[in-house]
Amino acid sequence: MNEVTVEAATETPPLAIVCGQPYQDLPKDLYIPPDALQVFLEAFQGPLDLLLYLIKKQNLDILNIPIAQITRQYIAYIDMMQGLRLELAAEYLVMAALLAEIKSRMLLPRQPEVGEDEEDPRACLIRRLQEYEQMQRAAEEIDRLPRQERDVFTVAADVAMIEIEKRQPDLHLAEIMLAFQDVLRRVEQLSHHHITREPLSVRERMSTILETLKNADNLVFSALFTVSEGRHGVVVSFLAILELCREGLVEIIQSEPFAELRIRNRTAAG
Amino acid sequence: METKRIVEALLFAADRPMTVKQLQNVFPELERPDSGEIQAAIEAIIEDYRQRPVGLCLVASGYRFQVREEMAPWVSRLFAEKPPKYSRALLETIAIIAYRQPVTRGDIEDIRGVSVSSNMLRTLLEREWIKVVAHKETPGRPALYGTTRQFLDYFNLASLSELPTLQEIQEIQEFEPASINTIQSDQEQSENQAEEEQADAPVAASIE
Amino acid sequence: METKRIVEALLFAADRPMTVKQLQNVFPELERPDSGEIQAAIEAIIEDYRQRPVGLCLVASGYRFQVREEMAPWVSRLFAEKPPKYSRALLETIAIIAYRQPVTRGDIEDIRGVSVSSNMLRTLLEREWIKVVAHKETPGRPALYGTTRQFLDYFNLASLSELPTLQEIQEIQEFEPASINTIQSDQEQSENQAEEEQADAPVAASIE
Repeated sequence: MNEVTVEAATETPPLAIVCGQPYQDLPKDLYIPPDALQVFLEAFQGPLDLLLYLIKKQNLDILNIPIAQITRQYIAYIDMMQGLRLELAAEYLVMAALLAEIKSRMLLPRQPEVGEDEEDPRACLIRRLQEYEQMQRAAEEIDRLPRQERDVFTVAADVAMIEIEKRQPDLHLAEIMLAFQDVLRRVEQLSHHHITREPLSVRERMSTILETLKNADNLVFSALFTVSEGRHGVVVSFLAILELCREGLVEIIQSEPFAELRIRNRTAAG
Repeated sequence: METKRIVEALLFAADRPMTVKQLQNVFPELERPDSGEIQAAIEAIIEDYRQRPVGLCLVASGYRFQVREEMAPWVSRLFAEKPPKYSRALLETIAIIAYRQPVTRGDIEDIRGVSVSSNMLRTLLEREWIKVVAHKETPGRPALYGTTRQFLDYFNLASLSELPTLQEIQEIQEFEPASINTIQSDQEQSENQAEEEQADAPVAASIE
Repeated sequence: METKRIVEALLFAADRPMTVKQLQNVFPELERPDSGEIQAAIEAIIEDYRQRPVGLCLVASGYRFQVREEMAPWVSRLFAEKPPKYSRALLETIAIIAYRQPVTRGDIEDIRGVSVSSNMLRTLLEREWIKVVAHKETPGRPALYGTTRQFLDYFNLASLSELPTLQEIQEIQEFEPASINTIQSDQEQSENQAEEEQADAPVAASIE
């Protein structure tokens, strides 16, 4: 949701040291809040955004943008962004190219016959800037509107005393499966998630074991196996315990050599 | 006076019955009214609502506003309508819990790639299809969710192992494109429902 | 009189906003009050609660009882979970959809200048703040998004017209042909500033 902040947070944990280079004094004009690059990046979510910031910083009249100056600063920022390996950098480059184009067109003498109906490229850029600024303001206003969960709380009177059968939505198993299939397909597209194909019964057993442990501080290893389930059941339980152990949810303890193994809920252990 | 207004707002907004003590604890320590003051506020509120179709009642775990019993026939009619449909997001969430349990909300979010609303989990907990099986020993001690007996019963399964395996799901995907159409038509159906709702819109407009 | 009592009970019992029409439909056909009668009952209830810390309000999908805004600080103390904060990216996206609807993802990207992640649109779709209203008849048939009544409900609005008014866009003056000179002098100016900027440059470099 918040691409920029997340990126920044993972890429540059400490503010004072960047790529091994510690530096204390933030340039006065670069950003105001002392508390981070993230904030700074927040303010630079998009190239137009960045441009606006620059315009404001230099107290520039939006209707008279000195393109050359901005382009130069802009490129400095792009370099920095690339240094941080932000995916955004690519977007910024497009904007820099646009600026450069506008600049070059402004430097060329105007051809009188085209000049009439061709729009001034600065006018076009300015319109986009204004439009975006308008939407940024609107976003701030929306953020200030009273909203549910923060300022507006709905009210309800209880109806539990009244006998009502509240009808619940019907669901077919196939719908769940198809939903899961969609998830799998998406995950595959993203590819960096791994859904391992484990036998289901192991995961089910994991839940069962956790629940059993909820009611006891620890349990003897053998208590988690049911002989009547046969070899298959034992294997499933064993795999479930190993998996729980691997995920750090339970621990296997042995008080002394050859003593019987006990399983303890990591939760209970605190 | 102000205490009474606050207590009234709290009792209406709380999603559970509140004891005098719990009501007290909502106030910051320095301005906390004593239990007598809260009790007096409660009595006054009970009195205020005596003639109304809702009222403040004392139940085992505290005070709560309730619709009066004589309104039961009307309230039942309200809930008798067609149940809403579950969203795609909710289906995916229950699927992930079923196949990947025990999972935390964070795990589900990782797999789905979007945040999971608390409402969705609440809906599933209320339906008793999922339950908290334990808490994970990581910062914040997030709840680990698993499916319930009721979930299996609803789908007529003896155990989770009767759920189709991931392999089988993949195969459906490959060999039965028809089943995907089914879902799509479902989706269209819900879009149609959305349109029906649209039909109500002018009514809402005429309310203004 | 009885109509008013029933309407009040229904509004308190319902877990969603109710329109006049929906309230009417709860009554059996033969004793169904007309919309005027329901509307009158609603007005009377609004009046009855005027002095209370909860009140009946109109939002996009109907009427609902809610806690008065000035009581919000107290009520929020009831809930352990902090209210969600929304990222700037998400707020800007929803603002663009709200004010410019129907818009395609491309339209949003044009205004914001950066690509809009699919996750963000999914999040908004799942929250039911936006929906696909149609598809644009251009190559690829991109989805056109619009806001929903749930979006308005969440922000306590009865209709889109209640959204804050947009700040006016300044008229763009025609650029004089002389502007080429301005640009050139800009360049000189920037040449001079280049030295000042040099001072900044190492900072940007050291960030790398």
